[in-house]
Amino acid sequence: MNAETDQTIATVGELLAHALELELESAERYRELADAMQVHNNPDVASLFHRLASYGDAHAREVKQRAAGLELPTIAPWDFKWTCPDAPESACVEDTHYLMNRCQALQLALHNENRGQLFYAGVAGSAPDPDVRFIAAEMAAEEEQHVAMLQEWLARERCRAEEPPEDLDPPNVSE
Amino acid sequence: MNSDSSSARSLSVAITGSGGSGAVTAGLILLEAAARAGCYGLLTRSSGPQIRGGESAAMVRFGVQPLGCMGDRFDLLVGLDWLNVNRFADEIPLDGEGVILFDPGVGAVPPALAGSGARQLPLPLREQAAAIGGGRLNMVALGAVGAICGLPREALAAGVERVLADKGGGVLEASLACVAAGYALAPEPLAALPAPAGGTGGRWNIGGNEACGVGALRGGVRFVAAYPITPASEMLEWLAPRLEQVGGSLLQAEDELASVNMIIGASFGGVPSLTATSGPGLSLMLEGLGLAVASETPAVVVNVMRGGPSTGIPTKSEQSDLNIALHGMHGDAPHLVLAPLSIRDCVFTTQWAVELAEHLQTVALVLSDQSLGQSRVITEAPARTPAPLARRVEQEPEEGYRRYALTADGVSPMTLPGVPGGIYTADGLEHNERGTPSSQAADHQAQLDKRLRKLEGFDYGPAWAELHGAGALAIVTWGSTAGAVLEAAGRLEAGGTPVRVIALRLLAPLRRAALAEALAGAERVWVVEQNHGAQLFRYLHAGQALPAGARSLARPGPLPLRPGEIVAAVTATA
Amino acid sequence: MNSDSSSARSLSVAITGSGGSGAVTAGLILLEAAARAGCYGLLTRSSGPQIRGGESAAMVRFGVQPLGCMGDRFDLLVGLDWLNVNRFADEIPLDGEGVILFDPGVGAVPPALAGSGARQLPLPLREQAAAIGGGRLNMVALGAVGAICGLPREALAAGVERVLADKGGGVLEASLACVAAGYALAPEPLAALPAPAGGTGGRWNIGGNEACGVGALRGGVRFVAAYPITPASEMLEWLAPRLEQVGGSLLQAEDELASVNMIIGASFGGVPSLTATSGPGLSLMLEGLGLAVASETPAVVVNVMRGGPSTGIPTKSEQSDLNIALHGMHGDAPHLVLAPLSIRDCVFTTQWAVELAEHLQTVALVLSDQSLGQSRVITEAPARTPAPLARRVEQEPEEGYRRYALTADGVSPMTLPGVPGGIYTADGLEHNERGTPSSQAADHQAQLDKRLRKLEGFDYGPAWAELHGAGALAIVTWGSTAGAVLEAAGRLEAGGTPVRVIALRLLAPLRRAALAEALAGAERVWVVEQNHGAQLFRYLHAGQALPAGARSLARPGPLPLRPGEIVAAVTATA
Amino acid sequence: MMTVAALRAKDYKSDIKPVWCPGCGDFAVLSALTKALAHLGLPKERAALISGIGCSSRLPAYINAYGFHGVHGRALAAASGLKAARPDLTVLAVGGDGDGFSIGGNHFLHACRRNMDMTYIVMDNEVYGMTKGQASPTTGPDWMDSKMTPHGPGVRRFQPAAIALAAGAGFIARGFSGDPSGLTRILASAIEYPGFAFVQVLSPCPTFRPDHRDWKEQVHALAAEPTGNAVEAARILQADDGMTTGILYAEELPVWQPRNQASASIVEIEEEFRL
Amino acid sequence: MMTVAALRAKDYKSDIKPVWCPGCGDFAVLSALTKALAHLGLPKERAALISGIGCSSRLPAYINAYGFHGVHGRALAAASGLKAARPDLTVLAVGGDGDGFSIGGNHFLHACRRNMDMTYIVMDNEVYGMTKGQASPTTGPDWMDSKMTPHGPGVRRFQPAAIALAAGAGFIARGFSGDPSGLTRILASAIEYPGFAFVQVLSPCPTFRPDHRDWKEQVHALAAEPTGNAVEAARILQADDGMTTGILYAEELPVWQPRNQASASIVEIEEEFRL
Ligand SMILES: Cc1ncc(C[n+]2csc(CCOP(=O)(O)OP(=O)(O)O)c2C)c(N)n1
Ligand SMILES: Cc1ncc(C[n+]2csc(CCOP(=O)(O)OP(=O)(O)O)c2C)c(N)n1
Ligand code: SF4
Ligand code: SF4
Ligand SMILES: [Mg+2]
Ligand SMILES: [Mg+2]
Repeated sequence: MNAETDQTIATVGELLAHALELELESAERYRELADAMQVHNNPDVASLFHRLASYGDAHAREVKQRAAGLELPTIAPWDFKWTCPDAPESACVEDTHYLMNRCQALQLALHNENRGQLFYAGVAGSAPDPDVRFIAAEMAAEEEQHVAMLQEWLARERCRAEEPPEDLDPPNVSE
Repeated sequence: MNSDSSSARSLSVAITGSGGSGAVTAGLILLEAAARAGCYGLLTRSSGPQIRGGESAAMVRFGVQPLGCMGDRFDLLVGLDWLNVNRFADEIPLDGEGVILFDPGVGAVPPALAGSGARQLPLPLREQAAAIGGGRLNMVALGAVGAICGLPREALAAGVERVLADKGGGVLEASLACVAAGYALAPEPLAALPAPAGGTGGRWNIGGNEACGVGALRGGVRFVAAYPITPASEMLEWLAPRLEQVGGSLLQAEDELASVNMIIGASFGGVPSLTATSGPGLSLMLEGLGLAVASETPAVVVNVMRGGPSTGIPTKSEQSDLNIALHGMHGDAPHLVLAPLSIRDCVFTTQWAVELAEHLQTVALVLSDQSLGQSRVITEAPARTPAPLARRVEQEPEEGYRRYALTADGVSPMTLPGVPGGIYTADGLEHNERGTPSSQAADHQAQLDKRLRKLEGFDYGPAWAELHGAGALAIVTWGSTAGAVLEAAGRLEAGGTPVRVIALRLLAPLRRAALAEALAGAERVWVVEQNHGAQLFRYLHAGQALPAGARSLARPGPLPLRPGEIVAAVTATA
Repeated sequence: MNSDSSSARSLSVAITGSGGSGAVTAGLILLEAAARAGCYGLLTRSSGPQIRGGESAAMVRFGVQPLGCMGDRFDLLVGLDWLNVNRFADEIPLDGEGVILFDPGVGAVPPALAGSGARQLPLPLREQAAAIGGGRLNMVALGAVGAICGLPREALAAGVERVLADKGGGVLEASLACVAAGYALAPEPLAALPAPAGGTGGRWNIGGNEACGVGALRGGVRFVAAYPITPASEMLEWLAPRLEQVGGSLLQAEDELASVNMIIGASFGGVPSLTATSGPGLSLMLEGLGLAVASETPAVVVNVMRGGPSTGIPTKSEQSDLNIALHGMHGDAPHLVLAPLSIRDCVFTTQWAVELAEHLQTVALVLSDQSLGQSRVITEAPARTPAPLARRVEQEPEEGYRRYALTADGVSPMTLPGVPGGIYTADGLEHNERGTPSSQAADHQAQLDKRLRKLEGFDYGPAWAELHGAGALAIVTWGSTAGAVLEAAGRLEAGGTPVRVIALRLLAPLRRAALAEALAGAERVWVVEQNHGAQLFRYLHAGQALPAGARSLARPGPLPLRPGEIVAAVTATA
Repeated sequence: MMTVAALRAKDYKSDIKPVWCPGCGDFAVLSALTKALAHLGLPKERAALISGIGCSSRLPAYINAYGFHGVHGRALAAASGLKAARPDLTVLAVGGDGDGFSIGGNHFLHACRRNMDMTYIVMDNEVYGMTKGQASPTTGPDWMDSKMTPHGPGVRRFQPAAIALAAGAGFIARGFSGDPSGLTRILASAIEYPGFAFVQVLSPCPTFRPDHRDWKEQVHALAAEPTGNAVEAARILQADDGMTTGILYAEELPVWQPRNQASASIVEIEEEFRL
Repeated sequence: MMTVAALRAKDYKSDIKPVWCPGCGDFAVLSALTKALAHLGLPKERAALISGIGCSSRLPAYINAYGFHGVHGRALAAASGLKAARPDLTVLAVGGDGDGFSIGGNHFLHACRRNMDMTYIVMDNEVYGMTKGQASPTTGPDWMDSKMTPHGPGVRRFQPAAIALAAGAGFIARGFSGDPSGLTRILASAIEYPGFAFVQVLSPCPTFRPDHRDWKEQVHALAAEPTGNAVEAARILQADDGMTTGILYAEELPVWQPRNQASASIVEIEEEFRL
């Protein structure tokens, strides 16, 4: 997947709209994953995703503060300018499994944050407007911190490959 | 912890855990191990609403006598984890005599369970599992359970080998090691069953849905058309490859309207045919079944009942489809309704249903349910019944052959496509003896009489019910509930109250005279069933087959009727 | 020829003829003419298996009192021709008192009719018809019948004008001329009814299917989805344009699975909805109806019964769908079953069914039948009933609104799409009070209890049955058969035997206490119905609502139960 | 070569007299079908005709072959079951446009996909004859002669041929009861076709659709040879006016028939349960 | 122009947690649908979601709008009744491939013909998820992972788009749960389309069809602009590989909605019976 912008982001408003969407979307998606893990009795991973969701919330608040006074453009969900299928920071659902462990969850988050970082870095490198480039660079740096933080967490996690991947029990049937 | 107080000495173990914990697998192994140790046994399971990875519970009961139901209480609860375990609190009654086995690392026993007063037995299961490459907590727990219940080590190993035979990747080896570690971990056996008499000789380990499949094959079914539905799908999945092996086939239809009409078409062609479904599917089949009744085309439906009405509670058992089975077709459409009385009896009852449907050229509905279909039992191999009743086929029809001839016994000889001189058109319109549509009163009356006569006049022999005992207290029941009723009767008798049990296998046509005879002299009559509307009780009254003072114990699912509940009900008013 | 011996003084005339002879048209005019002459009346019809152009018979009975059934015998048979007339021999009982009117040119009276000993009255009908441009034999015969029955000339003319109003091309004029010619042709009136008291004031000439349509509109139905089927189609054909006139609509669906789910969808949207069908269609609707019960979505089905099982005898009446109506859904699915007791009562019963279904948020099945639906009656205009029971709709739901709240009367307040704050998802899965799927025993029990409670606990008032008389002999009946039973009762009473009649309009939930009260003191109880399986008799026993010695008179269609047959049955064993 | 056929059409007619209205198109279908059967020389007891409910569905009783007059809309299901269980028989499903395309639409779709070796003949009169003239799926949107749809059904016609193709049928033809020879030829080809052969027969109902007298002028034979290219057929059928007669598409496709080869005894199968 | 959207997707999410397996494609459909609804700014109480039975059919309860979780295969029927009676509502029918194309196939055909103003979303995972992984109509003939069809279904796949076109649908689109933005756009267009809008969503079931991880590589967007020419569309869809995403066909067609204009009172109507 490629996190480059496929079109240029022209204005600060546009950039902030993207940033806001990105953070809200990411929070929402992590929360959804947390719920799914809760429902599937994986409380460890659920709480991790909850935590990630709350970071998204916090970042969204920051972006809103930054945007105070600015009018952000309304952008249709499909008009956001990233070429990866969805907002860069939102997790890829199909990579999740109810038996996933914290390591796998962190790897998934890391992947997303990386994509987020690449997105901002891309804008910082290519936007025609210097203000846009400046803010994007700032955000890219911020994302880099997140990446670093996740890497640190991951290191702390004693990731073991031998965690049983298979559910020997048959699936449930209903309805 | 002590063994069950009932006449059937047994132990009841529940293993619970959330997705991936392997509770069900452990339960399956425990059942097999107990069987290999010479016990009879029963396994039921329960799970959350999630498709995959939800919480589940395997409930295993084993003992020295055949078991027809779960007990009133559990001797041992094994918590592989405590996530969402509350869901099962109702299903796993614990008391002060019980034991809760768990790894303290998964957290304290939740209050709902701890409140039972059961003794807590924390063991370092996780640690042991971690010490083994690919080790799993459930297998360590299983080993401990085996030791606690006094099962031989080898039986456990054999159980693991059988259940995990197909798993590759060292799963088998790791599991065996875990079981051994768990076995070593446990304290002295807390309970042990007396050494069972006799070997495990011809016994089977079989689920109810499979047992219906076996009955179908034995009865001669060679064509099945069906649409998947819980909890009947396993029957179809079992049958599909096996039908092929015996020269038949299974067709997955687009819906139940198709499946029922497909089996009618196949049966018209002379091939004994069956479909399996559950309530919503049965609803859709009624028009087709009415056609089978009117056109006198044999057809068998195994309806594996689940909680109703509508989509209801698809994963849980209930006996609430009796009404629709008896009365769900429009017009006067007499037909057969049967219900297996145990998992083992699924074989006989399904086979008998097929043979009766074939012989009487009618519809037979078999009312199994989720508690039979999705449970497993260790049982004596079902006896093979001799001399099947066959379809009365006219191979060389005489000139002027009449498909719907009025015969004394009501069965009109049938020809099959391919037979020269036997050409006729089967019809769901009322018809005369030749099959030509008719709206004349005389034809209608004659064919209605005939279709009733062939069912009412047939000699069904003693299989219409299982009869037990001879007390002044009589309990009438049907289908899967028979197991709990029989166990309740055993307890009552052990307590000095003789009881007679009449467990109905043939529900329609109602064998009124035989029932009257079986009830003769009974002073108190109870009718026990698992539904809200007292459907059997009302049906028996409809047939004026119950004394005025008869009482009803009817309770809906999803919880199974338990022997103790039945004992309490029938003695409360003694 | 003499008029009926029953208390309701009446004349019965049958007009038969093959395709194109105009027997039914003549019958319709005769009915209208009799009505204009101040009589009450009833018309039924019968026909051969051909789609068009087959033999048919119009049977008209008229008299000075309201008529609820055909009589035991016919006073007059008019044979427009004799082709295939034997088909109707069973349906048109003749005796030595009867008269057969015919044109000798169509041939001699066939032995099956002549054998009755009825007086033969040949008249030159054909000759007269031929003399008039566009003249038809049936109209000449009609004129003669009018004269023979003592109907005023003007009444006949008015009848012709009304029934043939839409016909162009001189048909009306030619018909009037023929009727006049026939009138002149006839001998002195052979019979005449006493001048009826009172005018024709508010009376209606209406068919049962239309009457159900009127009831539906009065009850508030504004959406109908349906699939054509005999004998219910006329109701739909009547409703389609009229629904539109009152701001509603009718949707012709692709099948009955669609139609029932469509009305459920519409009803979920808050619009009272109905479908009409007959046995085969009802079979297909059961799954949907179970959904309506479980999701507590009001839905009304008028099932116009015909001969069963399967396709059966589509054009003839039978009361054999009681079983399926009561018990056809899987699971425990309590709902309402009602049956109109006459054509006129189709209006009230259908309206009541709609109101009850709406109010109790459940399914109401209305069991009409072919003998009501496809017959016409002259009757007092059905009274308009005040203050309809409405649906309990929550317009301003409180925070935390619970769609399936457990209420004392069992009716949970409902919101409709569009209402802010009332959002919920209706579900056929068992659910908790909010509507969230649940497989917990407590939720299942609570919702099952609630769905039963709302039906059982409701005060249905006196309309549950029509009660008549107070004898020691009690006859319980239901639906269309009530007419014959009431006439039988009249005769018995005239003969000195007091009879009480209990004609059940509300079949489910069974008003057991009210029935017990109505039966109190009865020494002999008969249950009369038109089916093979004694379905009502068994149902009443199921509810322990009949004394032990109760007797059953149950006979299948296609022939209607006649008063004399009922009198004979209940007195034979007196 | 020149021999007199052993079996004549009338050998395939039963002694039951049709209840159809004189003039009904279904008479021609009956006649064409018996001719096709005679032409193919099929032993009559080896053919089975399965139908639903409707005027047209009465046909099996009029043919001297095994018949099943089932319930409305389920002819194809019953026929599929019969064919699965008795592959040795020649199975024909027959019925009307209401039976096949309204209530039976789902089985039509799935029978096309499943491609079992049978023939399906729909006598399409664009109306429900049996129930006295309501609109069927093939009725035009503006037909206002039914009181159930007083403004006309208002809905696009059901296109049997195009749907059959999209659903996967391999033999799609349209005949006209007013062209009995053409129809006989189509029916014979359909019965011979190895797979699911669908034949829509324009078979007018003079009683409820007297307007269909026009059909005689409207039908026109397919100009080209039938195509075996599904993409090309899709184009043709989507553009078709519904009155083109002939074999519209024919292509051999894999036939589905269950593999029922005995390989084990029940006792052997039961071994799996033994401890 | 420049304001923060009033309603966000999450306002359309209910507080009930899905029972779906983590990784299920249906999560993406839920999310895309809530985004589309938010984008269109539909008041949530004016939308109604109707479904049948299946994993995918659980969706209505997860959306903060009125919902009806009905019986298997009948979502379109219930939705049609609702729309006929309540034209003021935005009606969406949702469900799975089994629900819509197997048991519900007939309603699919007739809903396409009827062209009422509603949206039908089928989450196609080529399997019966809810009942543990049997073949559905869209399952490939050689898929052998279900014990009910041990040799694979052996039957040509059901082609939802081609059938919808032949049946008369005016808006036909295919989305992919792995392309949430594209899907959101399609769903918004579908809801806005005046008439019956059919959206097939490739929505993988990782539990029973882990092989569908490949879909990411296989889907490809429609190269051209969507056509409004049905004949052209027939050609395209018949040749299509089933993995083309986008709006495949869109054309405005007459919408069917009953004419319910009050013009008489019941008392007036009853006059016809008076002598
Ligand atoms: C379940 C069911 N619904 C409705 C009917 C009533 N019905 C009988 S035939 C028919 C339609 C017949 O139309 P078609 O199939 O076109 O046959 P045709 O009479 O036109 O030949 C209908 C609706 C029925 N018999 N069964
Ligand atoms: C009448 C009826 N038949 C069968 C079923 C069982 N059933 C429930 S869901 C389902 C299939 C679901 O498949 P699909 O619609 O593709 O949904 P998915 O679970 O894959 O999302 C079946 C067969 C039922 N509930 N009702
Ligand atoms: S009504 Fe029409 S279809 Fe039926 S038999 Fe008569 S002409 Fe034929
Ligand atoms: S079984 Fe498949 S379709 Fe169902 S929730 Fe799980 S992943 Fe989704
Ligand atoms: Mg037709
Ligand atoms: Mg699916």
